[in-house]
Amino acid sequence: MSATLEKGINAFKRQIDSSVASFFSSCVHCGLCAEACLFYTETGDPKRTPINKTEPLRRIWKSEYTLFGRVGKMLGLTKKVDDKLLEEWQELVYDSCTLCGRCSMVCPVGNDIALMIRKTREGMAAAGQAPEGLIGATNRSVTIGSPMGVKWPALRAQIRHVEEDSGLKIPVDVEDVEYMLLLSSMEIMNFPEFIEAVAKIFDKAGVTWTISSEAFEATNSGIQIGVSDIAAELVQRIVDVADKLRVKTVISPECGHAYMAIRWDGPNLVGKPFNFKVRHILEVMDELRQQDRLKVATKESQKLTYHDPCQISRRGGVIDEPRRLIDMISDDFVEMPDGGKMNWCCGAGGGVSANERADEIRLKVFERKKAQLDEVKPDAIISACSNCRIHLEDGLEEYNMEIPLLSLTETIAEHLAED
Amino acid sequence: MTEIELLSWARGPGLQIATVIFVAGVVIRIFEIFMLGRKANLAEAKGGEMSGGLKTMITRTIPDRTTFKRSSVTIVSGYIFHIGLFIVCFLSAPHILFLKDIIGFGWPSLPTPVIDAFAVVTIIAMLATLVNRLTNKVMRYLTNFEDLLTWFITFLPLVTGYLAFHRIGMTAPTLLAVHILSVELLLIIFPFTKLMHAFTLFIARWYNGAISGYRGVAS
Amino acid sequence: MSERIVVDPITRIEGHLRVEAQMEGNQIVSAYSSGTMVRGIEVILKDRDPRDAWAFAQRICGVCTLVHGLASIRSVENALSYPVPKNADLIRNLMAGAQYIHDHVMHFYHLHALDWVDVVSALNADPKATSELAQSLSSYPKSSPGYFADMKKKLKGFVEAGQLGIFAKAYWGHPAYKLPPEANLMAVSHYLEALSWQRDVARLHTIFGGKNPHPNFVVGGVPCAIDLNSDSAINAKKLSQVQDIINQMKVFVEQVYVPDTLAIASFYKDWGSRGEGLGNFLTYGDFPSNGMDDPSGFMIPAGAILNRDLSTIHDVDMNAADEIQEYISHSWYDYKDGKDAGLHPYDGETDLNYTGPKPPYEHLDVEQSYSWMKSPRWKGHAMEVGPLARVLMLYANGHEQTKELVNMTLNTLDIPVEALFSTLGRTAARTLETKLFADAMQGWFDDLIVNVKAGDTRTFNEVLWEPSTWPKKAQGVGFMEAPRGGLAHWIVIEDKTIKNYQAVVPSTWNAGPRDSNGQPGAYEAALEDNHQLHDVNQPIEILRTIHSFDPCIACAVHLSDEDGEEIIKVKVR
Amino acid sequence: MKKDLSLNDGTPTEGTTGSGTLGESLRSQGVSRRSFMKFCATTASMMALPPSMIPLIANALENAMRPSVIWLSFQECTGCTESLTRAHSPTVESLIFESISLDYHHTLQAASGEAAEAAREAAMEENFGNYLLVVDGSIPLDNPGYSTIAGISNLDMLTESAKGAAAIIAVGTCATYGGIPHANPNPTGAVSVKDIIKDKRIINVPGCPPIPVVITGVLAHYLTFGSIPELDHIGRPKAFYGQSIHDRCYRRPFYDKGQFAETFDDEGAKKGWCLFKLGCRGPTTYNACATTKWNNGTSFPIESGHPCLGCSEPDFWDGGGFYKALSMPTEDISKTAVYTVAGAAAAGAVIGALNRGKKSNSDKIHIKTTIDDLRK
Repeated sequence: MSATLEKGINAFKRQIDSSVASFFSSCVHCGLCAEACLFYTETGDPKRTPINKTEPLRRIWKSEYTLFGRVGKMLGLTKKVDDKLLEEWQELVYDSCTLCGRCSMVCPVGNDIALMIRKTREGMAAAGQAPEGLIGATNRSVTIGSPMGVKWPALRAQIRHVEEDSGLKIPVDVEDVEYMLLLSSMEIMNFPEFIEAVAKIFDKAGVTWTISSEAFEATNSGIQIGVSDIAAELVQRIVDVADKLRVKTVISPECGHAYMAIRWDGPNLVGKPFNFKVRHILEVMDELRQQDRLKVATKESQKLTYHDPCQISRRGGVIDEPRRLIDMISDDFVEMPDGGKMNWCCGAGGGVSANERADEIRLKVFERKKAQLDEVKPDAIISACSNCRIHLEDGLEEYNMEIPLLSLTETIAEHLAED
Repeated sequence: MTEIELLSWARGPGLQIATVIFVAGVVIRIFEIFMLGRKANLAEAKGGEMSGGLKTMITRTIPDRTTFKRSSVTIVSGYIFHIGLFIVCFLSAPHILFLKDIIGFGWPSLPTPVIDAFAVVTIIAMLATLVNRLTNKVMRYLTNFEDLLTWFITFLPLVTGYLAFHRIGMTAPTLLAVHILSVELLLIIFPFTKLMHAFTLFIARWYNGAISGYRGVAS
Repeated sequence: MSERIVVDPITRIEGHLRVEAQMEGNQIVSAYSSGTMVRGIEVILKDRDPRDAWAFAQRICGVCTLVHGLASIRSVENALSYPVPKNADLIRNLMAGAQYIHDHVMHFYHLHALDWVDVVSALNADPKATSELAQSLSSYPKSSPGYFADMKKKLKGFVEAGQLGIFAKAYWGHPAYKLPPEANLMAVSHYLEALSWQRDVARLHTIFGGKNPHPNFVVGGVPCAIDLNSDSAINAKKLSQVQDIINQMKVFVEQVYVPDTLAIASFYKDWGSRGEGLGNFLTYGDFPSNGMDDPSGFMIPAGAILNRDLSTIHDVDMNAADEIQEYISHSWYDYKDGKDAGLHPYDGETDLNYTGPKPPYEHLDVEQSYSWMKSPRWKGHAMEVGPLARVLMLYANGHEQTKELVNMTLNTLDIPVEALFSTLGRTAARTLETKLFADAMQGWFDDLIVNVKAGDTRTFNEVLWEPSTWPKKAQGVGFMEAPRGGLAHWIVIEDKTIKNYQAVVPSTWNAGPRDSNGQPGAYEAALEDNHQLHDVNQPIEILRTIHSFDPCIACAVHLSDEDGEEIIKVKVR
Repeated sequence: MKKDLSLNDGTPTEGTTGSGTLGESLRSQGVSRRSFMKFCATTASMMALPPSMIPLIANALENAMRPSVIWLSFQECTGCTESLTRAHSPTVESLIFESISLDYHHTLQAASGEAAEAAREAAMEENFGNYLLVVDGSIPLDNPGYSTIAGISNLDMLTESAKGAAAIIAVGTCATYGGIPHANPNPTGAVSVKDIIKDKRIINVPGCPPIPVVITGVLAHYLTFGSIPELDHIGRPKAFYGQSIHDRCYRRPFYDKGQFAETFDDEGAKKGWCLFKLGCRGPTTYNACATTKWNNGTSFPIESGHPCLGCSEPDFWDGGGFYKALSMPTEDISKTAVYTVAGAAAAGAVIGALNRGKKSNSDKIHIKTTIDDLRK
């Protein structure tokens, strides 16, 4: 059965719960969310106002779940949701939103607009209105196991390289360990240093850990495209392996939406609490730091700033951890304006980077990040999301800025104390 | 119908009708919202849902620094008109008596000239919000008929109240009746429009704060 | 020769009264009193807030102007067992007392006097002789020959101007006018004096009640607060105004009203043997010194006198279902239980049903219903209420001052004690009790001052003000002695609103039609007592006896019913 | 102008000659020029006219015959007449002996019965087109038998008497708006004068009763200028009914300061604070109570501690409880609200359940989305 409008509308209906109903009931069209959204601030196009992106979902809420709307629907007065509308909205819902959630933080009536857009994507996807790029990525995730098409042999090869470079053994498929590390395809392909960094840190800290050859992919295209069924399937793979290996904690790597998918959405997608904990690699490192098992010997000499990946800080709750870790390795740390939970998105999250159609706008809205960076003028940017990192690099290049990008994990690993 | 008959109707049957519609509408809306339900969060919590929700119900009243800078007109005019509306509605002696008759207790009122001043300020602020709504790019894009209707129906009691207080244009009983009728109009459309936000914003803010708070973020 | 003469409108009264008299020769053999206007205030009062009732009830009459307000307030207080502060009782006594004095004087000079005083005859008076006459009667300062000469000149000018206005078409020159010109001139002068005097003394109501007519009252006390240190409450200045008014009242009553009554009466002693009527008298009692629940403290005692028997005073129970009852056999009302039923006011009904002739009409059908008044009866007896009833009650109770005044009057006029039971006696009794009240006013005022001096300034008891504190059901009676006689309002309260409201007023007792047993009312009986008309076209004799009762008819017909149910159904409230 | 000089038997007596005008009549009655001018001055100040108008008034009065006034009383309580007698300036006696010829007035006239009716008929006939008709009391329309005088229904007497009237003054709230007989449920079908008479100029002088000097003041205006004073939209002379009591109330500053008497004997009541909370109708009532006050300036209801009842306004009897503040509902809203909450909760539960059912149905008919379902 293929995607139809009917299926999409049904999906919209499924998505509306009491929170969404209260959100729609409360919106006063004040437009403040626009000023919180880099897709509006950098384009000045009012149709990119966050709340406007939820229009299809709002129409379904109104006509299906309110008395007045029901009456209006009977009288044929309410605005309908049709293919034309969804087609028109596709660009707004997928290309012009990274689900960064900044709008959710400023809405005076308290609407979690990012959540509403996320839910809108469910209906859009079910109605066959997801962008081609995301469909492709999702397809690869499901069929191959990774959105970038990375398979175990590729990872195995990278692991070998790391083992060779570092002289450390990377544990694979070991049972009953403390941690199971997940990776994003981005890291596997572009930043294998990350694996090495983690290996070094864990080695020094003396923790037991493993990587699974069956389920190593942390990213979840199902979340980004907005298909819970697929997202659940992807999460389930990890759950099965973690249970099989009886690990205590699953580590989400430096990837924003991966953390969201496994940490916050995961149990809800599969419908039951996990038997293991889920932690972001930053959280794990901070925990080790607290236990005095993570020590550094040297510090960075350059002026550093930290780019909060939306899904990790604002939407994920890991805000103080990176700052404490950076504190270990830097005396010259400067916050970007609006840093922390109000940080501006890089412009590529929420599946935008997987959506070629959005390439132009994603670079356009990078101007917001540029403005932030212009204000602090750091020597280097640290982040904790490889997706952010890639896009930041793209953006810096586009705007002819030469600021190196560092992974927090990798940087910590570089400064590790030799006992 | 004579003036006093009109006034009596407004204070009697009119108010009854408006109250029934208002109360029934609000209750039904609240039921509609809550009965849709929300799945329990199965993820391991990092913070408190309840405490986060309650906190955001209050903290969201204060705008974020950058947002304030970027939307100061909207925020300032909105603030003034909400505060003014609150003061004029709930701190003027006749209104307190009205509420006292319904809820059984009252509270001290502000002097009339103060209320009068707030009414003027509120009227100006509301006009400013209208101008802003029609000139601000985003707001103009979002604005629909309902936005203009609710603005007008909210504006009416303010203006009629001001006219009634100063007895401008018509006789006092007529003005008072018109003022009460305008409030009744407000009560009647209230549950079916965005005016519901006066109640649901607390629910919405709670959910927002709860969602974030559960993840350990103060929203 | 048998003729039915009609007097309609009876003027110089309050309200709309019609009398039809069946003549045999020049003798009245039967008389019929009819109230010809109805408003239905009892019906209007239903379903309203009992605390508001006084204002509605007060509008039953604008002449007695406060008595219905007070009776109404007392009925609510009685129903709720609502105690009022001592000061409130005193202020109410002062206001009611002032009402007596004001009302009786106005009645005498402006409503009644022209039955006895020939205005045109006064033109022939000698001012000097008038002055001598006046000075022989009292020490009232306005009695110089010059004063009366001015008055005569004024009157002469008025008459000669040719527009007689309110004096037009009266029976001037009728042989029944017996006063010499000098007495007439004196009386006409006092007619004008009284007009100006009443304007001043009515201000006592204004001080305590904010206005007159229709001063304000409040359930639970009086609306005016007392605070000697406030410029917006009853303070020393206002109290001294009250004292001035009391003095002014006393002076006029003692120096003008009483002497005038005696002087005029001395020319009309024949009226001491006609117009008695029923010989049954009823008082409810009033003017409490210790609250309405203690009848022993009433200045006017309650009781019933039957057949002139002053030696036996019967107790009256306002709440007993078989004592006070209203009949409608000859009234334009219906009862659910039929035209012959008698209902106690708690169960009273007010269901209008006009069955009289279609206006314009010549005569009423007196065999059927012929009045908007009901016929109240006490234990089946028709009773007379009013000043005569009160004076007799005080007399029978051995009230010293009353006995002195009555004996003084009988001696001065040289008439027997039986003459009290007459048209003359009724008018004299009104004058005498005015003197009693003029004296009592000072006592209440002094008590008020003593109280305030002692630091008690309470005028209102707020404990039962909120309807939420009331029982679900309550009923009570508010009674008083109004200037025209015993007045009572019965109220039934349910769910904080008025379920039934019935007022039985003095003029219903006196002016009501025949009952189911054919017993006439007091007016009717009085007219049937020894009335010969000198000229059936100028029936001044009828006016004299009717006016001796001081008719107040709006009160008596107030009242329309509630047969309740049906009328209530169409109410929109 | 023919004068009615009939005394007891309708035959003319002496005095038909001479004094034709009001001025002559006044002088012949011993009214001095000085006191006459004083009366004119009082009249002028009552009507807020400049002193320069006094000679004009004097002239107008002096040269006039006393106009005939017929005063009809229908469904009334005589309070209006009583009020008339309380007027201190002009007084009722100065009016009826010096300014007008009150040819018919139940409460004051000497004649009764047929003679009284004859007086009315004579006055109407002789002054047809020129007499002033004053009416107090409402007129019942449901049944002519509800109120009759001399066997004539009020409606007939009013329409007959109005025919030759130069103008009509409706005195008191009953005559102006129907008053208490008109109050719910209006058992007799009572209406006001203006409900019946459509072709005459009517001055409404409402109040229950009207302020004494307002009655005589309006008469004085008419007599002095022979014209109707400027009226407001419901026929009331603006000179007396142009301002609300609230706006002229000496307690108004307390309203503005938010100081209110909460009961009749508290600190606020004693200090003369605003009576709004006790139900004062001052804000919606147009009358001169707060300025002219009552009974020679002695006091007025608010000054004596009682809230204004609003008696000069139409339908004030049905304007909600007298002790309910103007801004309070007249009916029990809390009860309504409680019942509505209960009812709406039930309705809300049903609607909510329907929504829930719709939502769970959407779950039920949902078919798991696979990767192949993402394209149309």
